[in-house]
Amino acid sequence: MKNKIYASVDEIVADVPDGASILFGGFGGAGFPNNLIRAIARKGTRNLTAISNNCGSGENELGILFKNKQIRKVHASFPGPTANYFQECYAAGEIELELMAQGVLCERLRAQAAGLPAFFTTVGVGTEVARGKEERVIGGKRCILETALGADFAFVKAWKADRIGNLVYRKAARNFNPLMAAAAKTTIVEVDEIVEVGALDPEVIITPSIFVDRMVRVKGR
Amino acid sequence: MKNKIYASVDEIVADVPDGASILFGGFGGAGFPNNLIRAIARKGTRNLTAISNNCGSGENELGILFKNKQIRKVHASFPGPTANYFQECYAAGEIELELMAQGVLCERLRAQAAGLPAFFTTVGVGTEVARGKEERVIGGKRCILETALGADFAFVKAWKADRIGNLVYRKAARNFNPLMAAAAKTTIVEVDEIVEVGALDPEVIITPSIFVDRMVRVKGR
Amino acid sequence: MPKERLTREQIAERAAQELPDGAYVNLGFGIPNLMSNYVLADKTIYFHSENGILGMGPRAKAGEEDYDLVDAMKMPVTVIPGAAFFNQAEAHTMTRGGHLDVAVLGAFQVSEKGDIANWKVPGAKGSGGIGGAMDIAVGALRLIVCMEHNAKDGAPKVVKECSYPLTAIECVKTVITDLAVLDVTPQGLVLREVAPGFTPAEVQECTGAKLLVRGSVPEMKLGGPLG
Amino acid sequence: MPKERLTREQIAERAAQELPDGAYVNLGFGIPNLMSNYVLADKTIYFHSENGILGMGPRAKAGEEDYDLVDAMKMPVTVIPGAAFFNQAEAHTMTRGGHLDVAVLGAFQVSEKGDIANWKVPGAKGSGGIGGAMDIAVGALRLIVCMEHNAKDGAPKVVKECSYPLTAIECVKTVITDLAVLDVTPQGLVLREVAPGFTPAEVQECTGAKLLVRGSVPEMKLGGPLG
Repeated sequence: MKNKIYASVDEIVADVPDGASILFGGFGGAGFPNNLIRAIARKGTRNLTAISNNCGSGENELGILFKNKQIRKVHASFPGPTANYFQECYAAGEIELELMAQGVLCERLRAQAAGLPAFFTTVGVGTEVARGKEERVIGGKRCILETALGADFAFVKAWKADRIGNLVYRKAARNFNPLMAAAAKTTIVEVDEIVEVGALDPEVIITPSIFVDRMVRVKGR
Repeated sequence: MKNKIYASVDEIVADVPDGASILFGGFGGAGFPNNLIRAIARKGTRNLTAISNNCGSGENELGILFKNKQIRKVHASFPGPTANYFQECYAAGEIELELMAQGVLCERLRAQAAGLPAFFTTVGVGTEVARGKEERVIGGKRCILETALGADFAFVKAWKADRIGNLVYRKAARNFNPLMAAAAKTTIVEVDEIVEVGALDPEVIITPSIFVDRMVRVKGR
Repeated sequence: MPKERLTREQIAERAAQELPDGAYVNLGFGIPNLMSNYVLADKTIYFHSENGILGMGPRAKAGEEDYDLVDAMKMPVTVIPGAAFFNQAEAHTMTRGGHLDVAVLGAFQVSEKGDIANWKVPGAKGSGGIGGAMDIAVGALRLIVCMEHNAKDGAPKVVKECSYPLTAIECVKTVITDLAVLDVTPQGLVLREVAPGFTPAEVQECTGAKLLVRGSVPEMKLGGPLG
Repeated sequence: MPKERLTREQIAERAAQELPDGAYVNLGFGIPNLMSNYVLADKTIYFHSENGILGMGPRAKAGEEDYDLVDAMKMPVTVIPGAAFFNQAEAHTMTRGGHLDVAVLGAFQVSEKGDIANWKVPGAKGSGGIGGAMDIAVGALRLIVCMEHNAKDGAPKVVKECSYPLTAIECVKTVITDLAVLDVTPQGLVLREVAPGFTPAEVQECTGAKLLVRGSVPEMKLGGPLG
């Protein structure tokens, strides 16, 4: 059977090409795939499109990739005031940014995962984010049309995986990770612990193995 | 604090009025809120709109409500060849039926739960169910527009609840229940066991208490 | 000895050969449901059920049934190590979203463009029912249809255009019948294999659409557990 | 003695009185985030965080921080018995889908129609950021805004039309400031309460929209834990 387990973070991202789009899990410092991010930083992959709620904090999280000028385009909800490397690139006009509501980001990812090309939402109606978007009234409510958003890769941080790729997360480190795991062509997971098949209760698995392509065990955040 | 726990199934459905719309959890014999259904049968509530994947098997599950002529309109995916009371009513023209793909039923419920008035899907394109629906090409794919579907009440079968209404289900009896719990104005749950608050691990709760309005402990399927 | 078409079991056996090791697979009603008996022991297949199971095992033994653990046909089943339970919307995220490696459905008709009709017989009594077939047909990365090559009255079930109500359009990749293995290609239906003893011409005669024959067409190889 | 406007803590205290026992509540950045300190002991409130927590408790004590358990402001928090974790899409199913009984946000401006502007200062440097505010504002069953009545330069923040970039339209139900409690009604802004010592006329003078005064307007009642 196909082995999904890789020996190192450098190996697991070795084929991520320049120009790739990547979904990055994580929110508010929890659940970021920091080891995978640092591997991409070492590898020096360029012209990346990043989909992530935040844009790093100093060199942490996505910060190092902005510092290294590896990211060209960003879809985010809250880049963040401490994302100084992102803000520098943005101010210099080096980065294309699509800003969207956090729940809209979630739903666009889920729409991609679930094979739904587009949806109408009341969120954003009458605001800047509605500019250029189709608007209509459905059931008496003004709505705008949003489209699915996926990527070539997802970088996911999980707590435990079994050897076939079933995942569980820890507390609020779950956040975007299960959504992104399901919305990419190739899903790459860094995980604290890999257990035997059957060691995870089928009732508590959050990301079933069907969504996971590759895993690597890491130590430390 | 508001008490969500009722003493009997008859009390918990006492205010369900004639003409109400009800979401019924359950699939393939598992996870049907049979005790709540029988309470509605005893109460004799009429002109109901039922949203359910199946339409009963003999007198079981929704069957008794069709036998009693309590249901006027149905939104279903697979009424089923053993749903003889439904089929009799349907043949007699006593029931209005909207048939849809199972995954579309799921998504329409979820859209209601998530406050998304409508979505585009590739499912049903070129088939009978596309009739009269808006069609367009998105990202090179032909899609049709489907709208959110909710109801006044959801009748849900869970395995364990804590006293504030966090729910877990058992194996494949989960099915539509979590979707329906989140898509109704008033969610009524029959449950095998009610445990103290804190007895359920926050990591394994499937339906958080915010979606649950009323619960009753039942014995037997 | 008159040539014999494959049995339903043999169609299932041949179809099971199409499942790659480690694949995530949904099997529909009818012949597809027999396939799990023919998966060779050196393969692990993760069977998906649209009611919220990944990693279904065999049917439950008599006396060991758990009626909270049923498949999409209401039959009590088991799970294998590594299984997961989830809600029905997530089950269809897997079908519709392009996550199933293979789905296998039965059908009344398949057209040369890969349209499938499998949910409703024209003029049949009753409400009919769609179930998960539309979602599965549209979303599976590879959709295989298993069916008899001809209806009981002899009418071809592989046709130029479906006359039965459609389940989904342009989605079938391969058709496995009691006479042939056919691949749907942009050029049309390619005859990949024939049932033992049958010729391409004989298969064409039983088919309602033009079959493309590229070189010599091998016979299906059978002889698995029940062969 | 000169009349004093409410402190930020006192605005939070007054706002906490609006939370009914058993309510599911999201508190935004700024003044709203102070409210949990003022919930009376006889009430249970289930605090929601858009990163996937229901049943948040107080901030974690020093030395007991768990950086996998943070709130939407990145601060380590705790959970109360009955808490649940879920993914971010489900967290926003709760916000957008009309499941939160109350949400409380800070704002730069609120209009008399209930429009809210709270995510971007016109002309500010940097990318700005939306976060969860748009989803929460649109979806909460009852949206309360807590803010100072006037900006630092004295400009009214309760206005006829927002001049700041909007977060959402026609969604604010109540505004609680250091001068007043206002309800957004189809007829316009109703002055429900004034800060102790202030008159309706004085509040009107500090407000950029017409306030409706129905009978005598009581003073806010304060004096909670920090009162």
